Amino acid sequence: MTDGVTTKRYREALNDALREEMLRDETVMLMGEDIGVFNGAFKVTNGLLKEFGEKRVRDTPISENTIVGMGVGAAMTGLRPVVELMTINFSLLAMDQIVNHAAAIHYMFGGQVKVPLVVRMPQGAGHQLGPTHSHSWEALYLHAPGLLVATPSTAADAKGLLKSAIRDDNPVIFIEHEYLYGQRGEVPDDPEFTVDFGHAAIRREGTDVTIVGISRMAITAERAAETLSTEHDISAEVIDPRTLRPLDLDTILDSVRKTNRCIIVEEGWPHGGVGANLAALIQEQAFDWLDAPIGRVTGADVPMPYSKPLEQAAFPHEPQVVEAVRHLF
Amino acid sequence: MTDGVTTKRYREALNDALREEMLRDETVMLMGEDIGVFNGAFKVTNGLLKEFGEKRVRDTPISENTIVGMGVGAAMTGLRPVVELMTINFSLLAMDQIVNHAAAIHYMFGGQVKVPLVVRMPQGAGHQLGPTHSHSWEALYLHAPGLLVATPSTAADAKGLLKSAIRDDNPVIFIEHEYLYGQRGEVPDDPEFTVDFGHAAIRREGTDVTIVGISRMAITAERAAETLSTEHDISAEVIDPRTLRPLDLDTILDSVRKTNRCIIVEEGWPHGGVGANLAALIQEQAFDWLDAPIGRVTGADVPMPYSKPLEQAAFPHEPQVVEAVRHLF
Amino acid sequence: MADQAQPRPLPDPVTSREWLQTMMLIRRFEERAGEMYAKAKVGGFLHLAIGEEAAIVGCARALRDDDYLISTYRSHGHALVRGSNPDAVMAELFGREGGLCRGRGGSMHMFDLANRFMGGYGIVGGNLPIAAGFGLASDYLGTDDATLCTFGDGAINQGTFGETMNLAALWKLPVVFLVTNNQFGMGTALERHSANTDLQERGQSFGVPGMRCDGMDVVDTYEVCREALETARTERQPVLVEAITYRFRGHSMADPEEYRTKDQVEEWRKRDPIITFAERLREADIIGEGDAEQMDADAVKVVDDAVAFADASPFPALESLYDDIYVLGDQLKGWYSVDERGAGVQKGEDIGA
Amino acid sequence: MADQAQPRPLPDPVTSREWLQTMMLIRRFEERAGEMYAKAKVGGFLHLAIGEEAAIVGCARALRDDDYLISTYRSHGHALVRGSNPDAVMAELFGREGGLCRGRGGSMHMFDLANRFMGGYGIVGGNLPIAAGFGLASDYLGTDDATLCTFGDGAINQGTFGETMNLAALWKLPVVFLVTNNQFGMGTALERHSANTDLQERGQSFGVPGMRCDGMDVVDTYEVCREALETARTERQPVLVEAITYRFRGHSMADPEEYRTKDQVEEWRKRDPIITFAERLREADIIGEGDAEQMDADAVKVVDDAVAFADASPFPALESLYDDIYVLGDQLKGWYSVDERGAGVQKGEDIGA
Ligand SMILES: Cc1ncc(C[n+]2csc(CCOP(=O)(O)OP(=O)(O)O)c2C)c(N)n1
Ligand SMILES: Cc1ncc(C[n+]2csc(CCOP(=O)(O)OP(=O)(O)O)c2C)c(N)n1
Ligand SMILES: [Mg+2]
Ligand SMILES: [Mg+2]
Repeated sequence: MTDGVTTKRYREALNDALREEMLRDETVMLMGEDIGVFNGAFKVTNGLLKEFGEKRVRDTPISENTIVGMGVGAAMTGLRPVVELMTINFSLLAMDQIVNHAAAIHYMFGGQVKVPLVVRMPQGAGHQLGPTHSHSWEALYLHAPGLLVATPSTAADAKGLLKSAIRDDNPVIFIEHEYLYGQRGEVPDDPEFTVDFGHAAIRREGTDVTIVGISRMAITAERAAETLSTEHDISAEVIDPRTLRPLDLDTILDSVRKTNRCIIVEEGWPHGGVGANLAALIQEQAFDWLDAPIGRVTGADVPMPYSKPLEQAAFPHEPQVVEAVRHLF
Repeated sequence: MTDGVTTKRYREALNDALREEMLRDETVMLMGEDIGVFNGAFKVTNGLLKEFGEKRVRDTPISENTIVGMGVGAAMTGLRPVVELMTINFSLLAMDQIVNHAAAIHYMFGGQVKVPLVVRMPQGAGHQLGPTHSHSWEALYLHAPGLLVATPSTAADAKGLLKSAIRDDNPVIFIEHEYLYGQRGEVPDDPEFTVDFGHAAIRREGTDVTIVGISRMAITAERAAETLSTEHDISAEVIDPRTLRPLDLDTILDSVRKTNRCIIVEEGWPHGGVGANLAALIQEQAFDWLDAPIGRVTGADVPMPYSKPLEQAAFPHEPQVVEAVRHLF
Repeated sequence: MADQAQPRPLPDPVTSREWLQTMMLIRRFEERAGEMYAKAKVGGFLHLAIGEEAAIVGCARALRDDDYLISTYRSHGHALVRGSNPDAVMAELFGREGGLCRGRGGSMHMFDLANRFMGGYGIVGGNLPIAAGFGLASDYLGTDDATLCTFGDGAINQGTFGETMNLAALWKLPVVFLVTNNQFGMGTALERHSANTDLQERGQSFGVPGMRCDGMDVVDTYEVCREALETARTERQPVLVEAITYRFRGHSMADPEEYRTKDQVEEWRKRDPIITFAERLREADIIGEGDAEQMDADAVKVVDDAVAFADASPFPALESLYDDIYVLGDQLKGWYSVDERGAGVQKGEDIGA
Repeated sequence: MADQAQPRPLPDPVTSREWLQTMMLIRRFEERAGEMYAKAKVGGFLHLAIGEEAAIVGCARALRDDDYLISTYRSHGHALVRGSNPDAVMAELFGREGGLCRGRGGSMHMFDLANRFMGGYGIVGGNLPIAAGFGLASDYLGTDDATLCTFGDGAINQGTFGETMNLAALWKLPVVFLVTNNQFGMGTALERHSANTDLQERGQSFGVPGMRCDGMDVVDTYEVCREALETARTERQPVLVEAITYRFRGHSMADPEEYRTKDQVEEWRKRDPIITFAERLREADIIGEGDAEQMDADAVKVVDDAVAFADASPFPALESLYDDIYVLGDQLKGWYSVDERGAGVQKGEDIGA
């Protein structure tokens, strides 16, 4: 047990988590397109094939539905598969195995069998990948009971949550972010460091408004809070839920009951998004504490365009968060 | 032009809509599993193969993703395909073609080509079909820009909206309901009768509370309103949005600004559901008019169990709606 | 497939009788399930495999106890042949707490881990990747367990078929895929859903060799599956087996069967797998006068008991609605389901009379 | 595939030159696109088909003008060979309003309806069902247009492949499926992703006959595709063609190419489809001294102009963000997108500097 920390990139932290869990438990194995010889489309699995060999790190054909389904089957019969889908957009091909199978099996078979499967995949816009490669889908996975959903925004959470996900006995949808892969953060050295699901992180304390940021938008929210503090004398509390199932609503409610105002920031589409869900829950549970409508800053309600200025306009940045907060006062 | 009405079942109204549009436009054609020789799993396409022949009414293999994708391609090159998926649960297999293709194509190709495709499918619980056959997914399709989404709850709307959907140049997700298929309602005889998208129906006027009911729950809401009126002296206004994209939010907002209270009733899951979306929008737009938190009555947050009492407990009935409304006062 | 004129030799008398007995049990069980459906004791969809008993018993008896069997929504027989308690299977149909899946799954979603019956699945084609996953786990863990995955002729057109064939062949998984060709996917006849109706050929493009068996003949089905399982187990090579059979009943309970003629059904009924097998056993003196009748009476008795058990089993308590959605451990906190902590009205449980 | 020793006869000189010219244009265009990517004029993923020009030009030239061509995210060449304006293709890469898709699609999503280039698609395997849909429409409308659908060796493992093969064969659709076997799906070599590496055989189980062509030889590709299209068009029978080729560059721009050896790349580069075809034309006296150089210079000029055009084309106006999500008609009211009427802050458009 050591209490040091090391600065790592988010992708390295994920890589460490995978390596450590593979060392810890022989039944942990990886499957995915180009995770082995190619070392991963986003290099998260870099070096793991070399270290663990073809049995435990498996390049797959391009067959999303089947590789997830194989993960389901293998998880039912003794393995702890971690399946990488190259981006969350392609997970739409695997929706049937994820929702109709992975999420339902424990329940529909009366609790007889578990599905300790992790499906990892990145989401997010900003790299001009256009309408088939840039969307954010956490709201979809949040919707379906039976799944756990993680959306880490820091290197430490990426590592700690992935380790928890792998050890967990439920199917976990683990949503990474393409922009975050290169970001650095301090990660505890302790190989037993994990982050529990269902514990929101308060990234910054504040008194005037609560800003909830999902996935990458937790970072954007923090930056906006800084600007609000220095330029507008508004003290914002920033919360990153870290997992959407289970959801640590209590931490959010406590904050809103203190600040009486709330803005939710997400990259995905507004209609039926995570923000809509949180807004509905917060106003249900903390109606009398609200001094203003709960605001949302979301991705634009469009298929993501390729062209850079359009794309930049189509997902939230600090100025919109600042603007949305100021609008509440 | 005639102004008579005839009482028909919802499924017959749909059948009429298909027949009339096929007569009206030669490019309208149907594809789906067992829609022809078998006359449809729920008999919506009854008799159409006989009437129109194999060219226009096509039984397909069980290949959801590809039959939707063929619909996309055919729609891009001159046809108006109406694809039936046997239930909405199986549409998860076709999510990629629906979202990454049908919804995106007009936008991502700069408006060069249209996708006048209708994907019809029923949803809903109540027939003990268990966790792979009973879910409601309107919240998912509502989420994705590029799709139109209809959720008719009466025979007349079923017919009028389906005719509009077939004539529309956008991909339409047309969500029917298994329970409603057998329900009767008055349907205008006029073959030019259509129902526009984006026009909510006020099913019952009231002054004390607004109840928004989605799909089958519009009917449940109406029944609850009756009970509220006779037994609890509460005057409820009942709104059926009829289409979720485009959404006639104005009618809902007008009502809430009058009643100052709102309950949304849906059959689907609560997290990230339609109700969450409407609650978020309503409190954003009508915060100062609200005297109580917007309430939601939703399906239970579980994979749908088979056993009858459990299943009945897992989706909303009138008593819960009545209870939820009374809770607001 | 054995030459029609030269039937495969029968197994030993004990085995032969057990096969017949099991086919009879499945038949009687399903007939009764149909009756219970008519009485509204059973709800939802009820897909009977009446006519397909030889395909079910033949393939399952080719398995070792540790092998995995995975099937579709038409799987009462698969559960029974694996050794699931008929009481629990019937109670599952009744939606009772004593059911195989505590009433959560119903007819389409049977499951019995203890007997390595790895489930019935309601999504056509959905079980193929899962079966490959079992094969992967067996391989990874170094056991020599094999997996047998049954699915229908209609399911062969799902994308998962091609994906799974390729992966199973590429990774040399010990899985036998058994396509139960009962001539129809719902109301769509084989030649109306498949361009190539020679289904055992359908894996060849992917590197999966095919075999065919007479699914109306329990011995032939057994022998072909045994050989296929042997190949899968020892040569680490998936095999696709086509069992030619027929379902005597409608697809599910409400089926006007307009897609086929009465004559066709009658033709196939002449090859009833139970009657023909009983005849063979009689000819071979493995059963004597009155034996078949006794065996049938035994089957009926088991089914009677199952119905009695099911009827006596309570419905799941409403408080159990949220059981088993998640495996709850120590470390996980927070709201798993909105309903756990929402305003009472969100829960939906406390419905009125 | 023609015998290696006996190359197919060349087409007439005008045609031969046009093929060479077009291959050169595609090559120069893509090289320049790569340079523009390095200069950050082009963003996103940029998949070059350098090395695959013969497969592109050969198949496209076998099409009639009214036939449909549909491709993948690796489709600059497919747009160009169909007659798309290089200016507009380059402007699309630059994300400009003057782009083929007004900058909405980018490199992976080209589309040119006027030239019946029916698009590049970013989802591996996603274009196969759509191609079948074109075939269905052609058939339904009684035209004799055919469709040619290109996809990669990696895409052949998607579920849509099997589903589409079966449907195309069953419904006798006039579609040629061309699998561009460039030996890799990203970094995964053919034999590591496919159990059966004989890709032209992959449709046989579904009733789709296969043919193979030398995708490094524009004439062979043309002849085989012509024959396949003839079959599709007149016999109403889909055909699967495998074009054996190689991409000389990485999968996308950032690719360390650790999955293959430099030697292998060098071996294949010796068969460069442009150099070898130019040589044949020289040997056949179809081009003379300096002709190839002139053609190349012409190609470079077109590309220069395209870059100039693209650079001069404005970025799409921010106000156009919501254009073309929906086809707006009279009858449709209400909120199509939340953002149209939400509080200003929801829109996300007005970002700061
Ligand atoms: C993905 C999916 N699509 C459609 C259905 C509806 N459905 C249930 S059974 C069936 C026919 C399947 O036929 P086959 O595979 O031959 O099996 P059989 O019923 O003959 O045993 C269909 C279309 C489904 N359950 N799942
Ligand atoms: C459904 C889906 N899965 C994964 C990807 C990521 N991806 C893009 S290209 C590619 C390799 C495709 O290989 P191949 O089909 O051989 O085409 P090539 O790139 O060689 O032209 C992959 C895995 C994707 N775009 N879509
Ligand atoms: Mg069948
Ligand atoms: Mg390739």
